Amino acid sequence: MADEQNPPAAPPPSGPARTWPPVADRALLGKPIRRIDGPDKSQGKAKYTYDIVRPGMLYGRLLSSPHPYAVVKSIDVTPALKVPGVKAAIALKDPAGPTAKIWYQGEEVAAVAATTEEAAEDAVRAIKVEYEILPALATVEQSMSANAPVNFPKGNVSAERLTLRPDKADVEAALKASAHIVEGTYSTQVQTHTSLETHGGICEWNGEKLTAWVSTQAVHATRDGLSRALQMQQSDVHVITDYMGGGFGSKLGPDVQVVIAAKLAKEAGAPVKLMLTRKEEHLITGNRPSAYAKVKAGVDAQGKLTAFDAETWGTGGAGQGAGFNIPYPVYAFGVLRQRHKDVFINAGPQRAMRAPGHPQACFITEVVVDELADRLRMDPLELRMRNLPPAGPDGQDLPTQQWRKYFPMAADKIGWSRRHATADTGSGPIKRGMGCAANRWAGGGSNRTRAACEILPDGGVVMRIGTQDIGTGTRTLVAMITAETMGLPLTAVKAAIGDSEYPWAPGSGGSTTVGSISPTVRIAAENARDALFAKVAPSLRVEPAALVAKDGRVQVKDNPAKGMTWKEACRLLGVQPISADGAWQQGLSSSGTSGVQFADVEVDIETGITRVKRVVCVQDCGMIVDRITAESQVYGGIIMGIGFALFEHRILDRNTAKMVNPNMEFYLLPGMSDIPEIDITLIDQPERGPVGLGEPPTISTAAAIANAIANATGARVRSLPLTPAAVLAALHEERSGGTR
Amino acid sequence: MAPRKKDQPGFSRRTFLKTVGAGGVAAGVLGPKAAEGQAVKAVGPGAVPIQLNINGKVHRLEVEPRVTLLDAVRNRLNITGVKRVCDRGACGACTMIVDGETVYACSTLAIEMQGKMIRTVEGLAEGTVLHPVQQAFCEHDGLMCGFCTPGFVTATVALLEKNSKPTKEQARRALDGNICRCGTYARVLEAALDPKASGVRRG
Amino acid sequence: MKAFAYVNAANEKEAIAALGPERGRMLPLAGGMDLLALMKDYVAQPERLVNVKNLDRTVAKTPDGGLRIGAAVTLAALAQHADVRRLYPALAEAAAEVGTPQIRNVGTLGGNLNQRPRCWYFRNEEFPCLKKGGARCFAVDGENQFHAIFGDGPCHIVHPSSLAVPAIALGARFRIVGPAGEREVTAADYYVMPDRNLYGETVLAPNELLTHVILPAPGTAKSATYEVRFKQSHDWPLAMASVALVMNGQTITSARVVMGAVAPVPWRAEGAEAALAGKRISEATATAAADAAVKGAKPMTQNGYKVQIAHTAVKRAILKAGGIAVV
Amino acid sequence: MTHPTLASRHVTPMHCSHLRHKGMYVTGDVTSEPNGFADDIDATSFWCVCTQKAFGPDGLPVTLEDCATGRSCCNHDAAEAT
Repeated sequence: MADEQNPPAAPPPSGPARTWPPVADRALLGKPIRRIDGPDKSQGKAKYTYDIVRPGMLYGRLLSSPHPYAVVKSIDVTPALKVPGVKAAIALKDPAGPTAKIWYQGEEVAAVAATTEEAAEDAVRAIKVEYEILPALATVEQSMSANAPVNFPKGNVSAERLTLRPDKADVEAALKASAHIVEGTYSTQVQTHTSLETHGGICEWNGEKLTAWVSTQAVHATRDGLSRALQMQQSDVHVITDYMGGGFGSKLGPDVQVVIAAKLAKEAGAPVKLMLTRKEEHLITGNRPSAYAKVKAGVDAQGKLTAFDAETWGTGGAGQGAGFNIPYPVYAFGVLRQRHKDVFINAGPQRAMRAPGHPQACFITEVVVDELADRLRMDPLELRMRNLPPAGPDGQDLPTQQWRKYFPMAADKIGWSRRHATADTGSGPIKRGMGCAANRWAGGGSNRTRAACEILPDGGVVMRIGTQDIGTGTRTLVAMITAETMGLPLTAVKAAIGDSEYPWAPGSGGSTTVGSISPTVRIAAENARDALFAKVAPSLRVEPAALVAKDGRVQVKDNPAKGMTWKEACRLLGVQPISADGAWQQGLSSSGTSGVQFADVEVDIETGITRVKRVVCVQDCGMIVDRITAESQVYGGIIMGIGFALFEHRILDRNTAKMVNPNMEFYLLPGMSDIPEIDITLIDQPERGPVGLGEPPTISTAAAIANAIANATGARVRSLPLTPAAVLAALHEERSGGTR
Repeated sequence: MAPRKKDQPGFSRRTFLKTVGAGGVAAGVLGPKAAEGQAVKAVGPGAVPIQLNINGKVHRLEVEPRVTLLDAVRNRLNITGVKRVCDRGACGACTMIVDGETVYACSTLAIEMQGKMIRTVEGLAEGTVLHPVQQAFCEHDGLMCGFCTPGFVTATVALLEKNSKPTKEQARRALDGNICRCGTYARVLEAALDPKASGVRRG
Repeated sequence: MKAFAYVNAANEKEAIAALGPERGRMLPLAGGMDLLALMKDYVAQPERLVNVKNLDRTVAKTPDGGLRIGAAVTLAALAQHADVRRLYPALAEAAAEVGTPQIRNVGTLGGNLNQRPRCWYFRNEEFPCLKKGGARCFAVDGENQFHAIFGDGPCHIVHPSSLAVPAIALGARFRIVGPAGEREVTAADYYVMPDRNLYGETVLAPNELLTHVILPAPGTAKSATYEVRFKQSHDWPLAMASVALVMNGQTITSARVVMGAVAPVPWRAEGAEAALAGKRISEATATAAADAAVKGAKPMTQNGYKVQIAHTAVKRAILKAGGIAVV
Repeated sequence: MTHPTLASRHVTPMHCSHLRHKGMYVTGDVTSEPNGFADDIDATSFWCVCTQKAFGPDGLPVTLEDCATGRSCCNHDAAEAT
């Protein structure tokens, strides 16, 4: 599986060569298999962290700072303790110490635990806090202005980071030599994760040992975090995440609130559940940073992209990491330069959010490419095709870079040949247009992933692995791979996940889960199965290697009649089960995906409202494990991309830096009637093994929609979200002289 | 919609009825001064014993008037299929069916739900047999992380009980009150439009 | 939310008795969709809630051929009611577009007409805005993309009721009861600008209740509502318009044109009404009326786009009333 | 360009052992980092494992540059540094 993104860096560990079963032999893999936890979820039986109730459990609640920039002068929690039902109240800021400062709205100041949620709420409101309110920075413009107060220790703006390719390239000269230049400022907004289950957990002490049920996408990272924050042995911390309601990159540890829950639980001597409110969720649990780019890009008369020069900035609030790379590395510009600065404002720090940096970079780049095509009067698809990376030495595109194949496929599906060359000139206010964009993602996995498989004497099979299912279908994948390996139906296998006591598996981030767990589970299952074969072989008078597990039987490969049922085979174990471990090996998974998306939109030029009518997507993800859940990932990515394109926007009041829409009413999320027809083509690449798919489909949706709007209206919107205000402004500008 | 009974079950008048002002309950047309001296029966703000009929079973509990139906059901009765997500009537994760109509349980007071037939996602399956809508959600993968699923299932059941053959547009409109962050809408819609989902079962 | 006492009023009398004269201390509770959210956000902190859902929820014909609708009628019932749909399409259309199915199932006519502004400064405890007794309107130099384009402040909310707009267009009267008895006011007079009532949006006293909406017989009037919403699934209108066009054959003899979500009250566009009188319904007439409707709009720093949207809403509502296809 | 970048989030023994980012819990030590230009992307969110937020025990921001030798709360645990 040596591709450019996954070279054979280390020799494979010794042991049998590991493979996936031949495609023709697969009973489950690659098929559309229903999620095994569907019945529990659809009946409301699945217990999420939010749902768990422990005996004697108290409800925790934070007192969050209403001020985005302030110093806590005093905290008095005693009034909270007088509220009936309150069992603990703690201050979380030390007015006399270095943590007295509040950097962003929603920062935790104090917390309480009480017998009811109502009492906890009354109690936090009884706490008396004195703040010295300081002038907060609400926008990048404010932070960057010369006379702004310097709110951050190393200044409001980071040092500039320069990227220049090739080294010592003369970007100005390349631009000057270009036949056409596009120059403009582009931007994307701050998006919040808005996981439906807010962050939080339940902490229960048993002496010095802590059990924590946490809504997390990383049970092992959560164990690490809790043990360090509470200064305990890692072995004394047990983290459980049976079901969790979405994370999208924001739930990679216990977070402050679960540490606080543990402290409250200790103080109160009872288990404490602390789940954030929706408002706190918007304010403090991360976001996708904004992006701004002043771009100058060129193309030669033949349609070869020549140069891309960008000054960029963005804000991840009170945290660093607002970087994004343009041009987005799909199209080959001759030379490129990017000068980037992070800008700090008094708002909740950013966190990884579904393809960090990518949707921003993709939007800016793909819009610039479209504008260059407009200058050339060239079909933007044609310009893209001409500037894809060169094929490899064998004349083939890399398996991770299949855009040359996917663009025409998707164009055909959406009917690109019907696209207006310029704006829709039909009568009536509704204009129709199409646009496209490409994406890429690496995926991969962790070679430290481990799993443990048991085959029980009654025929049961348990696969334990310390991964977690964040809605992607991980539990189903673990069961499928195990069942496939054992030749058993899915129902015969128990997939035990979401527990830090199970063998180590990585946090579910970076679309690496499938690449980490699939090989590991396969190997653990094979090891267990082979141990069973060793037990069974003597009674069949064959070598273990002659056996296969298929259709619920253990039988001789060349003579299927010779064998026994799985249960009969397991009975030979006596009373002691088989236990086998699995360690990740290279060769069963890989990294690198590519895809394209096309959007067909209607724009009402009298209201500026865009309705996405259709999205066509072609995406690869290596070997498809479960076709249904894989497709669902793509649907979900596109829909989140529609939210990013049109609706979602964290809006801070420019004068106070307080968020004005920390709810689900004015933080707009797409609903059923906002969803277009979505046409997905998943490209199966079985020879590559699985590659993660959570992130790539969300990258290019906004760019495709923005380009479609320009195609429909002839007016170019260079900022997200594509609100009626933005579209009408672009139309107005176009009428009075042009947006280009 | 049937008018509600004046005296709802569950109020323990002896313990919790407070009479403010003088005089009894006057009858007759409201005249200029009729309101004066009117008896006002107030309960709370402390806990009040109430009864809720949920999925055909009557539960007795004590809650303050400020407790929502959602919180009463989740925190007092440990019926946790319905979720709290936005807590402001904007996402549908708390959808229940009350007297045949979907409601946002987060924006409904428990005390007002006495005497009503409340159905939650837990009341849909019959034993181990899934409700056809639940079955359709599983078959079409109309669920991912699953946190919105109980609300969506409930809203879909309410739709199909009124209109067993909705058009695509009708189904969309009926489900517009629910938000899914994972983005399973396409599959939820498939499930709602699956003829099998509208089955025959009626609550 | 803060703890409160609860009164389950069986009738108007009990309801009025349970309310008090002091603003905000005792509040009527209908569907609760608006009020409970305000209470959860501590913008409303009543000591007592008075359930008024038991009040009249019937739709009755009046002797003159109009309808008398109880304020406790749900939005869903209103949108589906055959007489309402036939006689007052502007009202039925508006009711069908409010919120979501769950909101329409419990939300009431009275609740919709009396709901508080959705202004994000008003609804956020942390902004001590004018309407909450504070010193300034944060929208003026703040985030005002959804705020008023008419009205000149000092508070720049837009009135949130989608049903108030057709109610005024249709010439509705509101029946109000209070300790002093009952009275009727026109829908148009019911809503008042911030300079008349900064802490509320209507003429209703704290111990009064709106109990009925009385609609006159429509006669030859054609009515329609057109709402412009960004998110199709669930969103507040960026602007909307209701029109009632009294026809003599093909000619408009008189018109009422009211815009919603553009001002602190439903905004009557008398210029548009004048522009329509004596005309036939056509694209040109509708455009001329829409031009007149938005004349005098004074957008704030970020909501200039709403002028165009209000224009479109007026134009399309007129065309829709005339049975001319709009997009 | 997975979990944005090796170059920009490379934690060395000079750094505080309490410094965390997502990649530390997600990638292994065999799988390589991807290609070229994208490696420079600086979209990494850092946090302190002790405070569980983007501000350290000293109340100051957690950054790759700052969470290193010299900062008052910086911890070098030889066993932990990798």
